[in-house]
Amino acid sequence: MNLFSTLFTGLDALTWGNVLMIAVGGALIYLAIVKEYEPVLLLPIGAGAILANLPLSPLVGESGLLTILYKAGVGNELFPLLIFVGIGAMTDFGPLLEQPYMLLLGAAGQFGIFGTLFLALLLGFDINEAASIGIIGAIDGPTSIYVSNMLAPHLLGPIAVVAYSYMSLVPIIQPPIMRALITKKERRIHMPYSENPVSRRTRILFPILVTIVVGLLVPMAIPLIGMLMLGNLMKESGVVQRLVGASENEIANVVTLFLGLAIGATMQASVFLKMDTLLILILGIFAFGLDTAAGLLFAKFLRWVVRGPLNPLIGAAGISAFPMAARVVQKVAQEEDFENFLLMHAMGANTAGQIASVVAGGVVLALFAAK
Amino acid sequence: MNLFSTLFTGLDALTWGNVLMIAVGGALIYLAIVKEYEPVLLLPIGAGAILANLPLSPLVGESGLLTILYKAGVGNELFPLLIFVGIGAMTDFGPLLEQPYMLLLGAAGQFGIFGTLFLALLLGFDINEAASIGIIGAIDGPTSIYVSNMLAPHLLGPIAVVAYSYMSLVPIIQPPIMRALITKKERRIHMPYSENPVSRRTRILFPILVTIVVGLLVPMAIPLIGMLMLGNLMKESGVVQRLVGASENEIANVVTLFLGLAIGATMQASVFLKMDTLLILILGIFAFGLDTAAGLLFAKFLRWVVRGPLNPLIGAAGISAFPMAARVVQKVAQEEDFENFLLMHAMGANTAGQIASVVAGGVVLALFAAK
Amino acid sequence: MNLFSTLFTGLDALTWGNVLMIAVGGALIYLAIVKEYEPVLLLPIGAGAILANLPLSPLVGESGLLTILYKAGVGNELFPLLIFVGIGAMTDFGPLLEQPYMLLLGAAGQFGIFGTLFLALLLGFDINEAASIGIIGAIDGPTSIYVSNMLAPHLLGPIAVVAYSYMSLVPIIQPPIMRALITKKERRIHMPYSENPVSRRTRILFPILVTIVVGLLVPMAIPLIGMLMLGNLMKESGVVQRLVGASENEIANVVTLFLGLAIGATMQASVFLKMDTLLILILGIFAFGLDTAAGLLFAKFLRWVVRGPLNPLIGAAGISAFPMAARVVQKVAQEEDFENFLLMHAMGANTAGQIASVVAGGVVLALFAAK
Amino acid sequence: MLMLYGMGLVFLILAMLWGVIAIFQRIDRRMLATEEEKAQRETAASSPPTASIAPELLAAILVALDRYRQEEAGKISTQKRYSPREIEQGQARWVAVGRAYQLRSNIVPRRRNSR
Amino acid sequence: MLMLYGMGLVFLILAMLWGVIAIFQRIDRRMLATEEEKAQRETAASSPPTASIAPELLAAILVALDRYRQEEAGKISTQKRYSPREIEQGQARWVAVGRAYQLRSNIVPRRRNSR
Amino acid sequence: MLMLYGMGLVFLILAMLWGVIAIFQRIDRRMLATEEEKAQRETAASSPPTASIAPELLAAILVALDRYRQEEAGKISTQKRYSPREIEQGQARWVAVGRAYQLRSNIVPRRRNSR
Ligand code: NA
Ligand code: NA
Ligand code: NA
Repeated sequence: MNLFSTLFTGLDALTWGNVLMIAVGGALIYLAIVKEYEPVLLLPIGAGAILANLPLSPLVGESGLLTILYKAGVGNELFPLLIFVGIGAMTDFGPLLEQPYMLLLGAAGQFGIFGTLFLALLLGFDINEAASIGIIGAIDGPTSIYVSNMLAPHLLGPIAVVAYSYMSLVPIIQPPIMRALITKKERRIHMPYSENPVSRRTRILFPILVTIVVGLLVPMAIPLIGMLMLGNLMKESGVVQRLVGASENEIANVVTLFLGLAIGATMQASVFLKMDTLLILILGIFAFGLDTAAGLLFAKFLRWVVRGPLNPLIGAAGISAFPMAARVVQKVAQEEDFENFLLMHAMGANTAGQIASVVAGGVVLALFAAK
Repeated sequence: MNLFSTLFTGLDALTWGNVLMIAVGGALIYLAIVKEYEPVLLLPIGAGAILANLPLSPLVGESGLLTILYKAGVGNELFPLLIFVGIGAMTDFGPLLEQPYMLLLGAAGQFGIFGTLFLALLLGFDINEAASIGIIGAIDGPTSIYVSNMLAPHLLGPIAVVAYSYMSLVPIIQPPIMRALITKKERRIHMPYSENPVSRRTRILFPILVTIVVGLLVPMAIPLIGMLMLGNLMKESGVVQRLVGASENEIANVVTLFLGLAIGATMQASVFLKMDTLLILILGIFAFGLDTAAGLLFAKFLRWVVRGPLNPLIGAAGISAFPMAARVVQKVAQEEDFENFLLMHAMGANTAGQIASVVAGGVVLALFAAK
Repeated sequence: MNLFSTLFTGLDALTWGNVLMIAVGGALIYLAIVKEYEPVLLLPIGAGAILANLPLSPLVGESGLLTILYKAGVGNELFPLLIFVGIGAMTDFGPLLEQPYMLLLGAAGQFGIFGTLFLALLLGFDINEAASIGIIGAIDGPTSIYVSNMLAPHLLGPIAVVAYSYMSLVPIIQPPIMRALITKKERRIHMPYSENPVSRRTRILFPILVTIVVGLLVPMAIPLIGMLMLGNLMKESGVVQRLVGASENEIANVVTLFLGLAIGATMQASVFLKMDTLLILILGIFAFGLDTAAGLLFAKFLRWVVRGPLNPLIGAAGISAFPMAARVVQKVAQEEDFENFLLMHAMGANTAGQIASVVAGGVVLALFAAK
Repeated sequence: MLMLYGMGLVFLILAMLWGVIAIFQRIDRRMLATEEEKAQRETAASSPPTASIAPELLAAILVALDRYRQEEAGKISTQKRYSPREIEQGQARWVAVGRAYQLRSNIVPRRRNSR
Repeated sequence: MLMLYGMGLVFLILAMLWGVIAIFQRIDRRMLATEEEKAQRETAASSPPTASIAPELLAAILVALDRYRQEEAGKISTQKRYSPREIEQGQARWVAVGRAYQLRSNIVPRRRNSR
Repeated sequence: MLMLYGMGLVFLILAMLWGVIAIFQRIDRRMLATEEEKAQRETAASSPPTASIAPELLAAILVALDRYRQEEAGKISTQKRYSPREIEQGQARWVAVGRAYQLRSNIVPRRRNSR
C-alpha cells in the first residue's frame, strides 16, 4: 500500500492543466534549442515551467528553490535591473551621439506601447493589465519584465514569454511591413556618413546627463535608465574594466539563468491557461507591427521635413530589439542595392530605441503605477 | 583593568569543547591540504569549524557572516541544489545512454542507504536521524546535505564531513571488497564496446524525460533530479554556453565556498562532540562498504542472468562517487589484465549511480519527510 | 495638466541639497575617471550618490535596488568581509615571515587611529562617532567600512569616501612627511636582504595561527582577521585554486560594485551635508599624517634600539594602504640612492600594517561596541 | 519492510528509465539505419580504412575529431546566438567597410539613388 | 488621451536629450576645431593620403587602429589601476632585481651608506 | 587612557604574533639545516655558480623559476583535485584508447578471458 500510495501521489495529483503546461515548457525548450529563439532566456523559462508544473513540486513550495529565486530577484525587480547594467556595459552609443536626431526615431518606435495598451483596454483588460501588455511594445525584455511585474505580476509569465519569443521573430515580422510601407526608390537611398566627432568626454558625460535629465523628468524611470547608464558609464570610463567584466559576464549570466527559471515558475496552469494568454499572444504581434509601422512612417515624415538623404528604413530600427532590428534594416536595404550601408545609421536608431523604451517604461509607470 | 578584562574575555570563555573542535577543524584542513581529500569542501568546512568555535565569535552570532551564509543557502537548501546544476552541466550521460541496463547497477549501489538506515535504527537513532545517516550511502555530497538538512539538521555537520571524507577514501575502501567478492577470472573479463549510436536528440530529450518520469513518480525528488538534469540539458543543448559556464564556474565555485563555510559553522562543540558523531563515523564506513558489496553482487547476479561478457567489477561503480569509483574499477581490472579497458562501461554505471542516488534521496524523503 | 504635473513631480521635489549631492557624486566620478583615485570604488560610490539624490528616486525606496543592496551586504557587514577574503587571497606574507619584527612597525602605523579618535572627541563627536572617524587611520577600506558601519552607520558615507580618496593620495601625503622626519643620511641606509627560509608549512600554518591567536585575544576581530586569513590560507594551500579564483575575481568584483553603489546611496543630502562631513575630511588627513609620522618615528626608535642597518623610511609602510605605501617608500629611498632597494622590506612592513589595521579595528570594536 | 519498499521503488524507477532509454535507442537505430542506407548507396564500393590503422592512431584521430566537433559546435552556436561582444566587433568591421564605401562615394562623385 | 500624454512625454524627453547631445556636439566641434587648427599649422603642407587608399584597405586599417587603441586603453588603465595580480608580478620582478643587487653587494664588498 | 589601552593592545598582540613567527622560523631553520646537510653531503665538491652570474640575469632566472614553480604547483594540484573538465578530457582519451583496443580485439580475433 505504502509503496503504491507513495508512488502515485504525484500521478494522482496530475491535472490536464499540468500536462498542458509541461507541453508548453517543452515547446519553449524546442524554440530555444532547435529554432534558437533567445535560448539563454527561453530555455530556463521552459525548464522552469516544467519544474513548476510537475504535481506537488517542492520547487514552488513556500521555501522551494524557484520561490526563493522569485523572491530574491523578480518580486523586488533586482534581476532585470542587474541585467540592464550588463546591457549598458555592452552598448556603444557612438552612432547615436554622431546623429542625435535619431532619438526621435526611437521615440516613434514606442507608439506600439500605447496603441496596444488602448486595444487591450477595449478587449476588457483592466488599466494595469493593459499597460503591462502594452509594454511588450517596448520590445525590450528587461523593461517588459520590470514594468509588468510592477503593474500586473500575474501576467508576468505570458508577457515575458511573448516579449522574448517575438523578439527572435523580428527578422520575420519586420521585412514585410518594411516592403509594404517604404517604396523601392526610398529603400535605395544612400545616407552619407556624418563625420561628427565624438570626444571621450562626451561619451562619459552622456550616460551621466541622460540619467539626470530623464531622472528629473520621470522619477519612475530612474531605476531602468540609471542602471542602463551606469553600465555604459563604467564601460566608457575605461578605468573599471573589472567591474565591466563582472557586469557583462558573472552578473549577467547568473542573473539570466535565475531570472528565466523564476519567470518559468510563474507559469502555473491556473494562471497561464486562460483566454488572456491567447489574447496577449495576439496583442504582442500587434505591438511589434505597430511599433515598426510607426517607426517607418515617422522616418518618412522626417525625410519630408528635412528633405535630405534619409532612408526611411532606419525607422524600423527605432523599436529597439537591439541589435537585431538594425541588422534587419541593413539586410532589407541591401536587397535593393548591394552597396548601400545603413548599418551604422540603423545602430544609432537602434540604441535610440533602447533609451526610448526605457523612457517609455518609466512614463507608463508614472501614468499608471500611482493609480 | 579594562585592558586585561578586554583581553581575556575570549580566553575566559574558552572551553575544552572549543579547543577540541578547533583541533577537529585543523584536522579537516590537514586532510584537505596534505592528503588532498576533497579540498574544495573540506578546507572551507575546517575553516568554518575553527571560526565558529573561537569563543564569542561574532561570525556565528545572530547577524554573523556564517549565520547569514547558513540562512542564505543551507537552511533553505539553495546551495546543494545550485551545485547540482553545475554537476549536471559537467556530466556526460553518453556511456549510460549506450548501455541503459547499467541503470540497474546504479539502483543496486544504493542498498547501503537502507541497510545503514536499518542499522542506525537498531543503534537507537530516531527514524529521521537514521534516514539522514543512511543517506551517506548515496555517496553523493549534495544529496547527503540536502536530505539530512531536511530530516535532521542537527546532524548536518558530521554527515557532510563523513560523506566528503569517505568519498576521498573510495580508492582505499573499494579495492579490498572488489578483490574479496569477485574472482580473478571474473576480473579478467573483457567487455565489448557496445556501438549503440546516441543521437543529439536523445541526449537532449534524456534529461527532460528523466525529470518528468522521476518527478511524476517521486515528487520529493523533483528539486534534486530537476536541477541535475537542468544542468545537463543546458550542456547538451549547445545553445546556452554562457549559462553552462556560469553554472560550472561562477555559481559552483562561489556556492562551494559558502556551503563549506556554513557547514563548518554548524559544527559547534555542543552539537558535534557527542557519541552520535562517532557512531556516524562508523556507520558511514558501513554504508560505503555495503553499497560496494551490493553493487558487485548484483553485477554478478546480472552476469548470471544475461550469460554474456559482463565484468562484475563495474558493479562497484554503481555507488556513484563520480568519477572516482569508475577509475577504481578500471585500475583494479588492469591489475589483472593490462589490456582490459572497462572505464567507459564503469562510467556508464557511475552516472547511473549518480541518478540512482538522487532518486534514492527522493524516495527517502518521500518515505520519511511527511511523518 | 496631467502631463505637466507628471512631468514636474521630480523637478518640484528637487532641493538644493539634491543638487549639491549630485554635484558631489559627479566630483567623485571625476576623481575616479580623470584622476584615477581608486576608481573601482569611487565610481560606483559617485553613481550611487547621484542615483540616490535624484528626487523621488525609487532606487532608495523601501524596496529599491540600492536599499536591497544595502540590506543584503552593508547593513549586515557581508560585503566588506567578502572583500577581505579576496584581499587575503592576493596577499603574500612572505616578506613579513622573513622579517617578523616588521609587525611592530605595523602596530606603530595605527597610532593615527587613536590620535584622531582623541581629536574627534575634543571636536564634540560622541564616543562611537569618534571611534568611527578614528578608524580612518586604519587606512584600509573594508576595515573602515566594517567598523564605522557598526559604531556609527550614519557616518558610513563620508568615512568611506574619505578613506578611499585619501588612500589614493598616499603618494602625495607621505613623501613630505618622510623628508621632514628622516634625515638624508638615514634615507640612504641600505638594508641587507635577510635570508630566512620560509617553508610552505609555515606559510600555511601562519594564517591559521594568526586567526586563533588574534581571535582568542580580541573576539571582535574574528570576522575581519578570520576572513583575511581564510583567503590567505586558501591561496597558500595550493589545492583550492577554484575557490581562490572565485574569491579574487567573481566575488571581489561583484561585491565591490554592489558595495560602492550601496555606500553611495547612504550619501543622502540630509545626512551628508553637515559640518561633520567637513570635519571628517580634515580629521582624515590628520589620521593619515599621524599614522605616517608615528610609523617613521617608531622606525627611527627601533633603529636606535637595534643599532643595525634599518632604514627608518620603511616605517611609513606600516600604515597599511597596501601596496601603495611600500612603493612610496621605495621611490623616496631611490631619490637619494638609485641602487637602494627597500621594496621587499617595505612590503613586509606593509603587510604587517594590513594585519595591524585589522587587529586595531577589532580592538576599537572591543573597546567601544559594547558601550 | 521500509528497506524493501525503498529499494523496490528505486529499482522500479530506474527500470522505467531503462525502458525510456530503450525506446530512444530503438528510434535512434531506425533513423540511423535509414541514414546509413542512404550513405551506403552513395559511398557504395569504398571500403572503410579503419582496419588497417594502428589502434593508437585511430584513438588519436577519434579524439581529435571529437574535439574538433565540440569546438565547431561551440563556435557555430556562439555565432548564431545573441552574443554582444562578437556583434560589436562585427559591427565595427561592417561599419568600417560602410564608412569607407561612403567616404569614397563622397570623394569620387558617382550616380546616387537618393534625391 | 493617455496615448497622447504618453507619446507626448516620450517625444518631449527624447527631444530634450537631443538638445543635450547637440550642445555636446557643438562643444566637441569647437574644441576639435581649435585642436585641428593647431595641428594644421604644425603639419601644414602635408596632404592627407586617404584619397589614394583603396576603401577596403582603409577600412581594415581603421578597424586595426581602433582595436589597437582599445587594447592600449585597456592596458594602460590596467597598469595605472590597483590591480593586485600585476602588482604581485611586478613586485616579484622588483624584489628579484633588488635581491640580486643586494646579494651582489654582499658578495662584492663595497662602500655602504649604512652605519 | 583609551589611546594607551588601545595602542597597548595592538602592540601586545602584534608582538605575540612576532613570537609565533619566530618559533616557526626556528623550526624552519632547523629542518632546513638538516636538509641542507644532507644535500651538502650529496653535492659535496660542486661550488655554487651564482657568484659569476650578472645580477640582472640572476634576477630574471629567479623570476622565471618562481613563475615555473607556481605554474607547476597549479597544474599538479589541478590534476590531483576533482576537476571535471580535465576528467572529461582524460576520460575521452582513455575511452578512445579503450575503444580502439576493443575494436581491434573484435577485428583481430584473439584469446579472451571472458566466457
Ligand atoms: Na522599443
Ligand atoms: Na549512490
Ligand atoms: Na593601518
